[in-house]
Amino acid sequence: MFNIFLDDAAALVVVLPLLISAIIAFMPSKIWPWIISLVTLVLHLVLSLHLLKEISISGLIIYEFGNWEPPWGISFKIDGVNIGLQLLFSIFVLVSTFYSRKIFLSEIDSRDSGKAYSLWLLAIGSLNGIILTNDIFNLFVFLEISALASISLIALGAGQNRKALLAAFNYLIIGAIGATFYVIGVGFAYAMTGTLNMNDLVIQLAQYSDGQLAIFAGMSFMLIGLMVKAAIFPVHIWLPPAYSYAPSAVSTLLAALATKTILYFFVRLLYEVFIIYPSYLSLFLDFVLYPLSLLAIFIGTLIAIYQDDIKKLLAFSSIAQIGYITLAFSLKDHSGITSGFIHIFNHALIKGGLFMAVGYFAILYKDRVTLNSLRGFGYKYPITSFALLICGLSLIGLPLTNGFISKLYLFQALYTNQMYFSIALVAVSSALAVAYFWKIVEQMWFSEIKFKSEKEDAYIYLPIWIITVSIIFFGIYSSPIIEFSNLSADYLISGYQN
Amino acid sequence: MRDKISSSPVLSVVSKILFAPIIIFGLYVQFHGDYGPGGGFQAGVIVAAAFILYSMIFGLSKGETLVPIMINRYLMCVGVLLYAGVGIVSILLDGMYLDYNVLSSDPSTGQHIGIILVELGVGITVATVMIALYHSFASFGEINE
Amino acid sequence: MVGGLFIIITSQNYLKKVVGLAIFQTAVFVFFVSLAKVLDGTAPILTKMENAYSNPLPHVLILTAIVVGVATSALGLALVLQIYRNYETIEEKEIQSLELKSDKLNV
Amino acid sequence: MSNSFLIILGIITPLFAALFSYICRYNNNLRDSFGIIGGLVTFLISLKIFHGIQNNEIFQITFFTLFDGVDFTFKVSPLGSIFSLVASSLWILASIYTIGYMRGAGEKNQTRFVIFYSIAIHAALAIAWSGNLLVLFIFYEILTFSTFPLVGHKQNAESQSAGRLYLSILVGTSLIFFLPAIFWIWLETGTLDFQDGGILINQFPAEYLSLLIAMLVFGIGKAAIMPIHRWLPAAMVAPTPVSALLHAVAVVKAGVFSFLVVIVYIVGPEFLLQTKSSDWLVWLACFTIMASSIIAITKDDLKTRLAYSTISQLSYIILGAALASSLALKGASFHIITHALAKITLFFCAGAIYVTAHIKKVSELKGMGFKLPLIFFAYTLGALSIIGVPPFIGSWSKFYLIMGSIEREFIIVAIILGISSLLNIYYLLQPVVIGFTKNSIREVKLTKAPLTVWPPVITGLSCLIFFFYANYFLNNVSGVIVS
Repeated sequence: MFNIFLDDAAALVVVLPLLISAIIAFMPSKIWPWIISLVTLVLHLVLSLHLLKEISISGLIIYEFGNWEPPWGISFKIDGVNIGLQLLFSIFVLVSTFYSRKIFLSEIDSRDSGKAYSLWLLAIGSLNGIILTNDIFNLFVFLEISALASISLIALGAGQNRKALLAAFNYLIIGAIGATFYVIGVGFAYAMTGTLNMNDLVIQLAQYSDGQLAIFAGMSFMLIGLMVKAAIFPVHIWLPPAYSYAPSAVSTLLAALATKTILYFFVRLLYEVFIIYPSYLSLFLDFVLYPLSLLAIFIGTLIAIYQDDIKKLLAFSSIAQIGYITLAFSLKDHSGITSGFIHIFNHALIKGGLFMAVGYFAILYKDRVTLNSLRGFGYKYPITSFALLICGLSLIGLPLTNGFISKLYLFQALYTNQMYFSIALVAVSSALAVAYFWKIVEQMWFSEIKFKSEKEDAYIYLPIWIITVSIIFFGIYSSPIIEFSNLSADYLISGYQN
Repeated sequence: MRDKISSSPVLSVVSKILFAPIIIFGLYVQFHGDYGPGGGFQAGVIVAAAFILYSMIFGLSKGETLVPIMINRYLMCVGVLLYAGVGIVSILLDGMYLDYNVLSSDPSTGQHIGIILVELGVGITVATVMIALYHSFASFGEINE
Repeated sequence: MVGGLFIIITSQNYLKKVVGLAIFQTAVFVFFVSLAKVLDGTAPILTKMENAYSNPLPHVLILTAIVVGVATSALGLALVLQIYRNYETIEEKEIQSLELKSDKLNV
Repeated sequence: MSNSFLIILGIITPLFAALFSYICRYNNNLRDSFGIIGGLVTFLISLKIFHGIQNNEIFQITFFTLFDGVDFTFKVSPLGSIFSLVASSLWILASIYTIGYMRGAGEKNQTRFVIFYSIAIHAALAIAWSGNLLVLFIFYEILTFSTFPLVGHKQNAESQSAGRLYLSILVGTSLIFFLPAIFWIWLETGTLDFQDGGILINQFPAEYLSLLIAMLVFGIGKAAIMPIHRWLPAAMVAPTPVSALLHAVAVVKAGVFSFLVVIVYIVGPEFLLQTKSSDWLVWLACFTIMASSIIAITKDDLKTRLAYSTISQLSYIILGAALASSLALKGASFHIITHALAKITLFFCAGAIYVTAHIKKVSELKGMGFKLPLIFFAYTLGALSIIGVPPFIGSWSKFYLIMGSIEREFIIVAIILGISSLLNIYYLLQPVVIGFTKNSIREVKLTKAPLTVWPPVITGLSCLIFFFYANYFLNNVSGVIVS
């Protein structure tokens, strides 16, 4: 019985959350939506593990919906590139769902909890769809579903601060423009090739080997659209308010996974499809993505230093970290792609952990967490504070944490590409990261203020510590992440050579 | 406010006359979608248009008695579940997700069954969502009071 | 298309922004549909005669895109309503000045 | 007891001391005693390892692999055995002194202070025994972070800004220069292990060696070479035991030790001598020596004056490393010990004067020499040792450094060392002279704090005594460097 479902694991990891989301949408109960979501995501994890097993045997799964062969039907593709991400995704959503319950309870109206979890699962399912889909139009659909779900979730933060509405609205407008740009690009590509399937697209595009203006225009539209969605500098402006005014659990999910999945698709598009126009690709990477990444790293870090609101600070640091990832991806070689994937993994964990901890503080403080409000938290809430400290040190990139591994491989990639200027810039900006992170630590431990404290809640600090321990674990025993990233880079590069 | 909409007799009579044909037309589009232009999206909107027209003419509360909000909400979910359920059933019958061929012994009949069920799900969802949208936007001003 | 984008960027009114977005998206849909048109094509209905027919796939895609667009507009409008409920205005400048005031009060 | 177990025990003992201090935080006497006990245990272990190294035993333990070619490993080098001996022995005295000082000055948050003091010692020991450059870096950072609470201990605006400066310079430089330098070495050679004679020779492009040396010397901000010395005077706002820790026991010593280790075991003196890549550093070190000596003269605050003296003394060690001849390296290694002993004496005295008489400024010391004879006696011993007057231990290292500079035919450097000694005489002995001038300016009420008086006397006397046992240490150093 169960085996029947396992065979279709590829579809079910996406369909299951969407299906359950419909079931729990109008459930009046306060706790059942959470339990059902949790069970769903455990199943989700089982399915992902099954996919991992399959991939380790066969190396490639193409799942055709309704048995329609590509290029007609929509297909999902799971191979070495995305299996690692899928696994990370599965584990992280489970942990953050576990974490989300108490947060939602205190931040939103408990009558809405069914709706909130419905949207939550909707976002999870569609983000997972982005990871798996092999169809450029289907991607647009998932992109929009996830955007709409996360916008609604962000707007739920309005109970805390009405600015959440403005943030959500801006995200909606900018996001929709991005998505529409992407669709225009898809239109161009479809007009030229008559296909939407990514593998087929490569084959069809090959006939225009010299490249045509229409194709280049289409490619540019698609890339710009995705850049908006992935919050690559300078089209990142929607991200900081959206992340910082959303309910804390939502910020956790979005910061850790939303931009990462889109970045993943972005790089897949670059290296799997557009690679057949090497001159265009290197033009884009060298003269657009590379300088933008450097700017993102530098400006993101600088702005973060001057933030007073902790969630905003973390959001701007995300901009800088996305810059690291795109910098790595702009290097065009195996080491660069590997280090980009490594940082996707590591940054997802780090930012997830940081947002979880800060979200908990927000609940304890019952207001937005600013630097001042953190005074003495280190003494009052030592368990969470210590987790925050470790995550932060990892963000800076100190050894024995996974942030260091990211940095090591990024340096290696830059070094093999002889980009010494970038090395210097990355080094400087990681030192600046100390500045903004240390401001937090200083407030937490080195200024005391008397206030009534509550006991820390194990339901909340347990997931935080799971993330924190994994940060240390992957800092010491880094080979799983490195191997997955290597695998991803291998697949992308080998596609390029064929 | 909600029942004070003064409708002229012309409007109310015309809408009463039109109500049933619109729904019939919606159903036609719905089931025609199997082998011609049409389908759940369009049909759903047309059916919803009938209900929305009714609400516009006779006021929101009348509209709500026609389609109670709770039932509307459940129908939304039922539509999605119908769609997804077909997929799950096809998996249970050892096919791919949404693989209609296995729904019946004859693949072509299977395709018919599958597409009709799926489109029905789509239609129900679209219609109910449209009605819900209209109701929630139209009733906006009253929540403040 | 450009007109829609222009409205989104320049207008100060959130409602107008949503409308601009809708125009922008619709323009793209039309672009898609125009791709599908085959010269002298008919509707893609199976008939006995072998006809040149328009490519139906873009229509299907656009159907999906329209649904997405509707959802986006609906959500956008809902947000505008919520903003109105909270701020009692949907003019960007007024909201910004309101926010500046409340920030000053907090500090 | 196996050798690897000794290393683990030595490294975790300070952590246990910190843990027990926390557990017994409500019983002040018990809490503070753990520092002394931990100091004794680590001192014995260091001593055993020190003897083991002399008998050519190998102390090594590997835990796990961090990434290709780099393990998390500890391996005691002869240089490291000396540093650990210095750090652990001075920890005992510093713990005793801390008790006297903290209670005498009535500081708050003493438990936090004791805990982080122990953690800092832990990091210093781990630096001393680290088996490769990355492990060294890890504990270098831990040392920085663990001393931050000590520097900012008073939690007022002044100490907070000092703490920020301290942290931003040390962590900033290490992340901007030191870490990329480590990556660079790893990328070129594929390893980071410490090996006799260095790992860079024939592996690293010689034309970039100057750049690498620059990255290292500026990256190891704890070595406080100009222009990145600002953190050291700023950190003087901290309580005096911290200054002693910073200057003598752990922080700056860890800095120069790291640099020395890099020169000896990573770059390799021979490679340096061949390429002459570090000659520019000789002049920078000379500049630092002179400039900071001159600044020290102008400072009236005793602790600040001592801080600038430290900057100048550290540059002696960097100078020795930059010269890279065997005599100079010998002098530099030995200077770690001699300066530690002498400088901790001076800081102990400065702190003791503050606790007993509440005086910070040199100009206010008039007549104090008669009232605090023991403290001034110890101070004089320490000052003489730093100046390098023969029957004191400090004369050995200075002697070797001058010999080394002559060996490398840097005659001007030898002259500069001489001039700096003259300056030393002026600014270090001036407080003594003032102290024994009659007619004090104001009446001073003395507080009794015997625990702050005896440690400096012990260290001051040991400056004198160890002059005659210098070979005991020198044997250990010279063996490596000459080979």
